[in-house]
Amino acid sequence: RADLARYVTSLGDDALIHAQRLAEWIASAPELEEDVALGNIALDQLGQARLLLSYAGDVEGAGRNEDDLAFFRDERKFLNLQLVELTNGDFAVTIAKLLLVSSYQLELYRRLSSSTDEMLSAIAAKATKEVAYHRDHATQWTLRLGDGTEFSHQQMQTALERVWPYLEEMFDDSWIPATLLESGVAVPVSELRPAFTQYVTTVIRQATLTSPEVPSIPTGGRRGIHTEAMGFLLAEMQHLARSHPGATW
Amino acid sequence: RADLARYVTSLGDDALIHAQRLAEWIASAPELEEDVALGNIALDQLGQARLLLSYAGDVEGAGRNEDDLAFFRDERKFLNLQLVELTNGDFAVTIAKLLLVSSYQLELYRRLSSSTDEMLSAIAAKATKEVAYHRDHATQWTLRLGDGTEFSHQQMQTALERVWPYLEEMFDDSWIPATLLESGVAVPVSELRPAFTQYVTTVIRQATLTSPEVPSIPTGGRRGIHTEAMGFLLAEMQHLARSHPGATW
Amino acid sequence: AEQQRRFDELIAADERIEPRDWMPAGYRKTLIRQIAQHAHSEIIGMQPEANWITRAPSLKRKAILLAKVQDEAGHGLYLYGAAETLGVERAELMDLLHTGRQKYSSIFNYPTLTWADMGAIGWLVDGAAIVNQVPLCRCSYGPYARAMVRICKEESFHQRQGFEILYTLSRGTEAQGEMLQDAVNRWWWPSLMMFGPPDDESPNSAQSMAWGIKRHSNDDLRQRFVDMTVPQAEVLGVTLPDPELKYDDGHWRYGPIDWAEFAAVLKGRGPCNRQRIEHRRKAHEDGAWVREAATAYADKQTARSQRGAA
Amino acid sequence: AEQQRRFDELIAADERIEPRDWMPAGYRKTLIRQIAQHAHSEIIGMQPEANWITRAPSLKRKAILLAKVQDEAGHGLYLYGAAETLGVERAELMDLLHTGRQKYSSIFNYPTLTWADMGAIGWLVDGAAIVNQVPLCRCSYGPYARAMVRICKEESFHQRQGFEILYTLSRGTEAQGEMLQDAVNRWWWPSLMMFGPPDDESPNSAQSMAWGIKRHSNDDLRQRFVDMTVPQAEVLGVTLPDPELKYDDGHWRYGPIDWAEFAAVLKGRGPCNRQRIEHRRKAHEDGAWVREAATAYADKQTARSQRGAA
Repeated sequence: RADLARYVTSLGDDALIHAQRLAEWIASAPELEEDVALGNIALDQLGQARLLLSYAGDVEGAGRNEDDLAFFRDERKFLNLQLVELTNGDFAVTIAKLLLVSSYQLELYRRLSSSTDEMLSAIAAKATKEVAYHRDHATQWTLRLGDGTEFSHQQMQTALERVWPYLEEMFDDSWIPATLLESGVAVPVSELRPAFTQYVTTVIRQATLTSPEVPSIPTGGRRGIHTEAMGFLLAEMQHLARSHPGATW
Repeated sequence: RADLARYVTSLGDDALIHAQRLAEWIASAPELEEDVALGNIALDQLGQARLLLSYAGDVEGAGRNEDDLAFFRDERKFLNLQLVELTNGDFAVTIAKLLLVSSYQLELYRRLSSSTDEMLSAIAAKATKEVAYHRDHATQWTLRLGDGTEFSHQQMQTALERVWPYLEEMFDDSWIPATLLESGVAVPVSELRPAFTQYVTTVIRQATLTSPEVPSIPTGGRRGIHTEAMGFLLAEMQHLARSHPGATW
Repeated sequence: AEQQRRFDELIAADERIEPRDWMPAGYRKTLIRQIAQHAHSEIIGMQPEANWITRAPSLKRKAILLAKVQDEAGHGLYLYGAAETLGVERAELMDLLHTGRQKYSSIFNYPTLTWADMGAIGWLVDGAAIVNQVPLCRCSYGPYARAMVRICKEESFHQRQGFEILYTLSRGTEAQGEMLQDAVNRWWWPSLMMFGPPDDESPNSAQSMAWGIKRHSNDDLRQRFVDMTVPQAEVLGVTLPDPELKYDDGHWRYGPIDWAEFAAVLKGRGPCNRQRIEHRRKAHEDGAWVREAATAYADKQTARSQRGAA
Repeated sequence: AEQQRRFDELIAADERIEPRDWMPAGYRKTLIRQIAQHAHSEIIGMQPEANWITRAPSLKRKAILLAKVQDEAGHGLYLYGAAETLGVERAELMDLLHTGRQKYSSIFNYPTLTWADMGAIGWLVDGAAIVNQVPLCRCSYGPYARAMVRICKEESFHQRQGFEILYTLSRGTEAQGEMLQDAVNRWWWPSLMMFGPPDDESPNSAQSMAWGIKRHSNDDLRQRFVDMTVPQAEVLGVTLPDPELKYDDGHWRYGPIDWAEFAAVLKGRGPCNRQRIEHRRKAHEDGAWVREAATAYADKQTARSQRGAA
């Protein structure tokens, strides 16, 4: 049970922190349509986070709900990929993040749709449709920026280089409890890599960009090791809730 | 007593929030000497804040210490001038803020050195020497930027225009309890204005700049009305302390 | 003259003017200004609420607030769309906003200082907006009227959510109760100002009424809002910051409004005027290269498909 | 040859070489590189700690931390000053740092994740630095030796403050205790790596020893640090993350160090290498116009005073 709770929390944290970053764009996007689109994507991610964290709390059985997990855990207990917590940077960096995260989530949720855990499979089935749209949105923008102006091409290429070091972590199986893999509850993320790589490299090539050849760096989000950006994100996100412990909103 | 506590808290909050903003510069200043100098000024302001808030807590008599006041008050209870909470902007904006704040504090502390409240007068006497250095530092940089390059001149002029709308609030007496003025504990800030204006306009002129003619805007820091930047500053400042209520550090 | 008669007949019959119909230049100009101002208000109005999305105290509230601000972007899009039917480009209108030549609702020049402000904006600001806007659903210009139908539906949803935020606070801790009262104290008067100057100082109203753009006077709408809101304040257990407020002859009579404050904020001297426009302008400027890239890409695609077709 | 003999005599007599003295090119080059790297480490080392100043959990701790980071800027200044006595400009050295051609201590490529890291850095990182640096107070090059005397004094003050942070945590709540243990787990091994590669893989050490720049081997210093630190860990009640740690023949013997990790971080693949350099470079670039203004102003002042004197 603790294993399952931890696994589900990891996926929930990916969605939550990604939503938090995307939400920073609202009222600051390059055009109104994009305020709406990024808002939609943030809402989908937040919705996934709520389902996953609620379920994680149920599985854990210690009476914690989604808000307890989101607002009253400390940084070292958050298990999201470092990629999602990186600061937004410019629009190209945000799109590069979205391309990687949504491509990853799509493969992952697709496979998890046939998880032997019914709740997880139901959440994943719903989420698959959502992230397919996210990936499509990121793809369209990668093409526009990559194959747009000379300047946008350069920005998008730089953006890919910025996020690339955080890629490796996505496909690391070592944090997934063996029991969950054996029972068919969890998915070995290493197996998602070929499909992910094929999709992403095709998009990058079509966008006249090149897949960066930068080395990955030691990450460790799944073990609660984060970047220095994470603490500030959490301070902002949690301050109000923590200022009124036990209050209802 | 409540009046005095409130008065001292206001001055303490000016110093605390100003210190917090200045501290953001450390490791990001234009040159190493300036990391050291801004660090010194931030330390002085923080020192003043600690003395003032500790004293405010004593006067209040509710058992609150400096940390209770700094970390466990909500935004609407902070009584600092809005000027000190404004985001740092570029170096010129920081210098413009420092010029105004230190010129104000110097006149204020000088007068408060002969406050009939002994503790306040002692704190003010110590602080007077410190802020004289701050004002000198701000003056030197105003001259260098104003009478430096064409670009720096423009930046400094723009910076003055950015902070100017927050000037009026400094000299508003209306928040100071009449009893404190009558008993010679507090200083009518309106009386500081001539000396302040003379100093600041002289520096500005000498720096080949012009005193902005922009209208002031409704502020209200002394009534706990802040800018939207304040909430983020407090979230960052208070998050850790609030996450461990009652802990000792 | 024939066209003018046809136009007058449609107005008299309370029918809708459509984009293809002839209309007087003044009617067109008034509508463009009003719709644009309304669109700008939606866009600028995103900022005070977006300010709290990352800090919302529960995930449910975060989702609701995010959806709300996103709806406002959508409203902006409908409204700019409605304005475009009158022959003016969105980019042109945004430029008028960014350069301060067109206004937006002054209410958004006040800062949002606490979470309770999210409730107060929903309850009071959206509440006032709805009272203002419901009659616009019957506005004589078709595209505007239809946009307003959709907007009003969403606004009343937002208003209920705002009330619910406050209601929850009113049943909460002492600190939450204080937060609630404080927010109401700060937002009450600015909300009343949203209906515009008193009737005897509202010069353009008569023509707008004759054209079927405006249906009720500022003071009438203001009174309607107050009458609607006072009983709700009682449910929340908050005091409205008006010592002169009293029930009289079927209406809640309110004290004098500080029109000097209204005028100052309108002239740019509100607490956040500069911040709001700078934020808007920065988003627009930072996004310029992205919009250019999208255009360049679209042009390339068109060229490619033409080559493909040839 | 006469000069070389004089130099060798000074070294042999354990006297100080001063800037005006002749010195071999290799000595000068080695010193410049070492002092610069040391200066860079002070400057880059400000970042992981500055990261927590705005979030320090008490005003006293905030003041202490701010003062500490400021001291590091000061150390950077002394050290660049010492390097300048060897005929190299600070700007030049900083450029070498910004372009990655000179290194800084790898320890600063790890992130500071919790408040306890402020304690762990003080206790372990400053502790290791002191063990490394105390012998440098007797370094053969005078200006470096004198800078180190001053720096070591402040460092040992910082180290005590770091220990005190951890000691307070160790007497605190359960959450504080966890934070403490976690920080020690993360910083222990990187601290041991601060002494550099093992003696049999440290090619430059022999020459540095001969020149009186280095006084003890990497492994000796590392052992000294471990022996000093283990008893302190007991006082804190923390477990050091090394199952092989055991007392033997007057020393605490430690398990194998992951030199592959050390090599990777050194080559730029640590968690924060890129971030640290980009931060530094951005501060430098953002400040360029300020430094230019200061120079322009100083030039004008000089010109004015010359006109005045003429």
